[in-house]
Amino acid sequence: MSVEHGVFIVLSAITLVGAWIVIANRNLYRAALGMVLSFFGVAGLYALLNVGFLAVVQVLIYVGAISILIIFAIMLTRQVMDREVVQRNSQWFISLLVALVLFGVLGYTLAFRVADQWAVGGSGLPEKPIEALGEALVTTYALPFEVASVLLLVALVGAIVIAREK
Amino acid sequence: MNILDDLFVNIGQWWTNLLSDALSLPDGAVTMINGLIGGLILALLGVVMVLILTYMERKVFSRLQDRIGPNRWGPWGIFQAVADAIKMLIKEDIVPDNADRLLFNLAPVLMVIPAVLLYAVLPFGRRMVGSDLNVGALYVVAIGSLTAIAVMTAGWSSNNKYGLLGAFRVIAQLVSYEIPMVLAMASVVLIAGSMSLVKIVESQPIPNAILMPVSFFIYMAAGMAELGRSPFDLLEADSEIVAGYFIEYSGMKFALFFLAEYINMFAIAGVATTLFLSGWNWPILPTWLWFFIKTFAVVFVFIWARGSWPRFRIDHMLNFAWKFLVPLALVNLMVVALVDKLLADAGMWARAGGLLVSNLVIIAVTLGVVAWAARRSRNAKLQAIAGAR
Amino acid sequence: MDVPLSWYLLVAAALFCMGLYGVLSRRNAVAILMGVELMLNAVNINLVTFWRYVAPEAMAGQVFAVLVYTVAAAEAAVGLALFIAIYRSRDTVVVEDIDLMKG
Amino acid sequence: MEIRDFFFNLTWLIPLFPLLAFALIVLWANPNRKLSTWLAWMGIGLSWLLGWTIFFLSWGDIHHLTPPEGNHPVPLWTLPTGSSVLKIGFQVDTLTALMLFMVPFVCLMIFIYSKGYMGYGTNQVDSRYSRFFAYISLFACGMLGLIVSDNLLTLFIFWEIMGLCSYLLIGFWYEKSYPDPNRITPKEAGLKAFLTTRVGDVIMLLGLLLLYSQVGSLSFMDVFNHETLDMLAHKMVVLPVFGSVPVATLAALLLFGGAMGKSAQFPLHVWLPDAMEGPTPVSALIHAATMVSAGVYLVARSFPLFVAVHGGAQLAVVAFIGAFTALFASTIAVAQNDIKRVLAYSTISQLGYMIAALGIGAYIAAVFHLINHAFFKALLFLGSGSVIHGVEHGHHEVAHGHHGHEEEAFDANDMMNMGGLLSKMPRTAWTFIIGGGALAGIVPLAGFWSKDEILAHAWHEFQHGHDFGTFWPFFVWLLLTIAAALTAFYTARQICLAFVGRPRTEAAQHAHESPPSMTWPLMLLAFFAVILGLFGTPWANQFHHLIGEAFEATPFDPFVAGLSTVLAVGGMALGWLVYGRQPLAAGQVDPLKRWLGPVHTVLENKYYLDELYKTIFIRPVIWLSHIFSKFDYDWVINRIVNLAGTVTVFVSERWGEFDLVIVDGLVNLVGRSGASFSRLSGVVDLNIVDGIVNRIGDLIKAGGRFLRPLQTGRVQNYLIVAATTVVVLLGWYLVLSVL
Repeated sequence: MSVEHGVFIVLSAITLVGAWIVIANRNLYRAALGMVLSFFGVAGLYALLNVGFLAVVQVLIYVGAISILIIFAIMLTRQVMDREVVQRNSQWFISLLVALVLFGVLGYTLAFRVADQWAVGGSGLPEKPIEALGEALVTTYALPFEVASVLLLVALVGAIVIAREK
Repeated sequence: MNILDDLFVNIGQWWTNLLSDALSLPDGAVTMINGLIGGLILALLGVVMVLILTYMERKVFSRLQDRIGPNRWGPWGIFQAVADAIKMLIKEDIVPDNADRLLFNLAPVLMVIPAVLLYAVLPFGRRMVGSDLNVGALYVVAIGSLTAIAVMTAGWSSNNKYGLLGAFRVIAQLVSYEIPMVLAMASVVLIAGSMSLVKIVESQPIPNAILMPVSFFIYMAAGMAELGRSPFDLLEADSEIVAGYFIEYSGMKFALFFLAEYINMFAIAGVATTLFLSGWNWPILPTWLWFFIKTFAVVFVFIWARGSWPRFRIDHMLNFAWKFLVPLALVNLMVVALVDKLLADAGMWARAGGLLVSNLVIIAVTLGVVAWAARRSRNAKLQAIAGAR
Repeated sequence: MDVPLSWYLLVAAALFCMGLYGVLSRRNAVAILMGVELMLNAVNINLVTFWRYVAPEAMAGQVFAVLVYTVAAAEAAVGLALFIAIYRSRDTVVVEDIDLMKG
Repeated sequence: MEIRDFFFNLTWLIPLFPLLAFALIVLWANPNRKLSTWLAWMGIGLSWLLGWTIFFLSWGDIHHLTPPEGNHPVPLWTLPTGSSVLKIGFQVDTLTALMLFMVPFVCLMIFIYSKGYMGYGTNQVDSRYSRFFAYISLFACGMLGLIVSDNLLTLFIFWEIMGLCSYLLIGFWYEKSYPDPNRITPKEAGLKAFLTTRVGDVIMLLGLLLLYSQVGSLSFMDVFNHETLDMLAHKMVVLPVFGSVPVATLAALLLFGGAMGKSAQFPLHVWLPDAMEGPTPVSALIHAATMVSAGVYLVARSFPLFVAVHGGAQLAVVAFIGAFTALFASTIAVAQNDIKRVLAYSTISQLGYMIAALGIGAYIAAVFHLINHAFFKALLFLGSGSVIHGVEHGHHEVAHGHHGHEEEAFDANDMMNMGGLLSKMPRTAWTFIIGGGALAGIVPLAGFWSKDEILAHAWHEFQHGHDFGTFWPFFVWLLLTIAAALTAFYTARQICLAFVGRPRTEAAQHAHESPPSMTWPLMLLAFFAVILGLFGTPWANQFHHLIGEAFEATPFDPFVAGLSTVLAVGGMALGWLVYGRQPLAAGQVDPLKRWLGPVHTVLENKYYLDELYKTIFIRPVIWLSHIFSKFDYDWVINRIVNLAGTVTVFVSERWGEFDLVIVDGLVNLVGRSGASFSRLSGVVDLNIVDGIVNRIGDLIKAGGRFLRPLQTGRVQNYLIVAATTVVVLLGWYLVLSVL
């Protein structure tokens, strides 16, 4: 039980509590803030895995951009966020069952069967992680990279077209 | 000089030795204690800076407006800030009806946190940095973007029309100006070949502001906007949306917003110093002294701008971001990348010259385009008037 | 590295299931979008963790995490646009009320 | 050799130019007609220059491209797909080079032609002029990409691009509709073409999947080399009905399915004639010269796969389908009046020639015919387009002359509305006649040499056939020879109907020669239609030299050549005798109708295949009920009643008044019995036949009502079903399997 264990537990607790707020809170704005919290937890997990770059990018993109967008959406569609409104639909109980069973299956498999046998690669990190990532993005994964950029462009144009006042 | 230069470093070293040798604590504990103390110091530094900056702002501002400014409390009124603080503290703390209490109380704190977090990566001097992240520049941007959420929360939770309007303006402004800011920083990162602020500082004996005035200008403009200070103070435009998102706040919570603004101001100025004014990396004086001198110079420019410019109209603000700064920043980034590649192995001075020349060209072209556009719109207006006649 | 791999995977699985529950059980489209984001985060945790524990020298994990970021960003943008458009036309974003396809 | 490699490495640019033109026109230039035209021309023109450069370079020293060096690969990038890696790239080999000689040039000609045809600069310019050029540019990109791609995957992708363009262009005038409901509108025609070819494409995709699963790669170099082919030939797969067949056979047949769809072979040919609803340049570009030959190209490209298994079923199937299609289509073409439909059917039949030739291993002859046919068929189509254009303009003039004539339905495609155009539009007429001669196989025009080479090869194989048996070659030879005679006949018929004699309508009377932008391509194509054959004469066979030293050349066979010449000339002479000697007057019926009688009707209705498909696939129930009602009313009841009536009349005439009683009694009896009988059968019809039909309908309705609640229209309900399924499967796979 080292410091790392403690840190991990704290971070994952933050993540899951945030997620819980997202799915359980009636007040959508609070749900969004819970999502931000959860994103921070995930960023912390990345940092713990010494992927500092991804941690920062996580904060930048998810907290800085996506959460803002979602909060914007909440604001612009206000009337559904009065506090009395029931936020659960009729099938919430089945959904709960499904989610729990899924977690049961995954948890069983991961905890008791295969997971730790997979950890074969040593801890040989590349000495220049960001450079390595950049290299990979423009050499081996050039095609997916380009496709992603095109996807972003298309999403941009599409969003503008959809949201524009007719 | 070296003594002075390494003053704080040596103190820190002595302290660490004290902990580990004299008290013989385990390393983990030492790092933890040092981290806590460092954080504390940085936070306190922020607060102290606020005191200094408020005083400085009042003074400079009044000078710009041909007044004397604070002069009652203490010699040259230097305790004015303390007086302000006390006034804030003893004010009544109001929470409006059916406001979202939790978030209403949370918002000011959320506001301060990112501001203080920025100090963690600022290199105050040689070997004087909270933590030298290898993604420092990105970290600055990421943390900077957190402010938006805090502001949104404040505006929303106080359940006030003006509050919400202010929040919307904040989002629009911050999100819009983040982009040119990042692009300007990107050009610096490109030149330095690293995102670590320390490496960036070490890599610029010549300040980038001289090599890349365009980037510097863009960064300063975007920085002012991010700070939400005039001329970009539409967020709290008293005359339009009475104080915007913190309209309902009073007392200590208001003080926190106040605090956050000035901490941010110093942090942004510090980043500007680090990225464009070659940070502490100048000879003779102690490095940390250089840092503070330059930073205060930048702060002075901020105050100066506030004192001299009227507020933008919101559509002008957005157009300025999207139709002027973003394209300019993009062009600038491309040109810088191109020059950097072309003159990669042509020696430092050649690169510097190439960058400078290319930037000047950019400036010239930009001015030409702007002038042309202005003339066109003016002619259009005139013709419209003539048609109306 | 002395936290076992399975812990991360368990956290990711929990996050994923919570997101799934959110997607399935929330009435508001925005909340559903939030659930989707949670699921994407869970996936990312898996990618990065496997990268770290199984193949640290191959960059695949990080690369695909980055790609997931782009997808998430695009999704959020388009989602926002859709919500605004729907809200403009139907004055609600409660998915139960948006059932034009009802047979 | 650097210069050659330099150009060869630029191959990937060839499809790129038209694609750029497409993008620019669609995104930017479409408001400006002139600019769009020039963009499209520049795109295809650059491709043409590069294509011909490559062609002549590779002709220059062929040995660079012939084995062992093989083709000249131009790899672009590799796509990591799971465990295997997909290599995407282009290549130049002899076949590609040859296609590069044909495709870009024909495309260029047609692009130039289109300017005039779409009425540029006139008052009747098409409202979607720029879009048209964008579409054909995209199409050119598809075709060029298809012929330069070095693997079946990109080939398939470009193949589908062409399918899309075909759909878009057939339905280009989607708003058009005709007075009589039976005639197919462009919109329907486009859909029909798309869906019909889709059938073939799915089969082809199956073939690709099979190959990929067996070989793990789709690039030609990996699939079509000897050891892979041996492996495929000896590996067996077990099919439900046919038992175990070699993978090679199965894959070849599946690929051939795609080819059948694309180049309109017998069961899937129905879309091509209706595709003539599109603008004529499209018909020339897509449905005559290039796209339809893609199927043949595919078979030729994967020919090693077809011959991998000796005496396998695949070649027999190919040969049969091809030969049958050739004969079948040429018979239909005899009885068509729409000038473009005649050409459409002749296209089908010529494609049948090529397929059949491949089916008996006449590789060189097939490719040779492919090239020749592309040229003279494009020529013919453009000529017909020019004719239609002229006649339409004539019609417009007439309509303008005395008003109120616009609303009368006038079909500018109908050859019965033409005649005597030889004097009106001489350039078009003469080039058309040249093209017709080439099609009919008149010495020494292009068509003769290639067709004769196919026939000669078939005959050769028949006499001492080693690896293709003797039956199929003879079969092919017989059918193709008959088809050749028919071809000559209907070509002559067409020429005579269109150009000879006196104009049969005022429109034809007022027809004018088309603008030079339309006639120049005609002349250029005519030039090639004349000389191209001389490169493939049995004595100095440049094509053989170019395509494959691997295949042995076909020896010249005087018997076959003589026979086919005689048939060609004879056919044309017959056509001249029927239609040319005394030309048809206005409103006079086609003499063939008189002689062939019902056969002609059958031919005219294309063996009722469309109707057959419609009835089989679309509305069998209605068909059945029709049959029932016919049975009830026309065949039995009315017959009886009429019989009774006649008998009655006869009897009553015979006998005088004085035994009216009996007669009346008889009459009434018979009448009543007939009436009651019919009433009875009416009841039967109402309750049983209609009953069945209605029950079926009710059943379907009830099923719909039963299933309807499932469609709540709420996303989350669907989603939860999906999630539950996934969870169950996961649980099964992860937990139960190991418990």
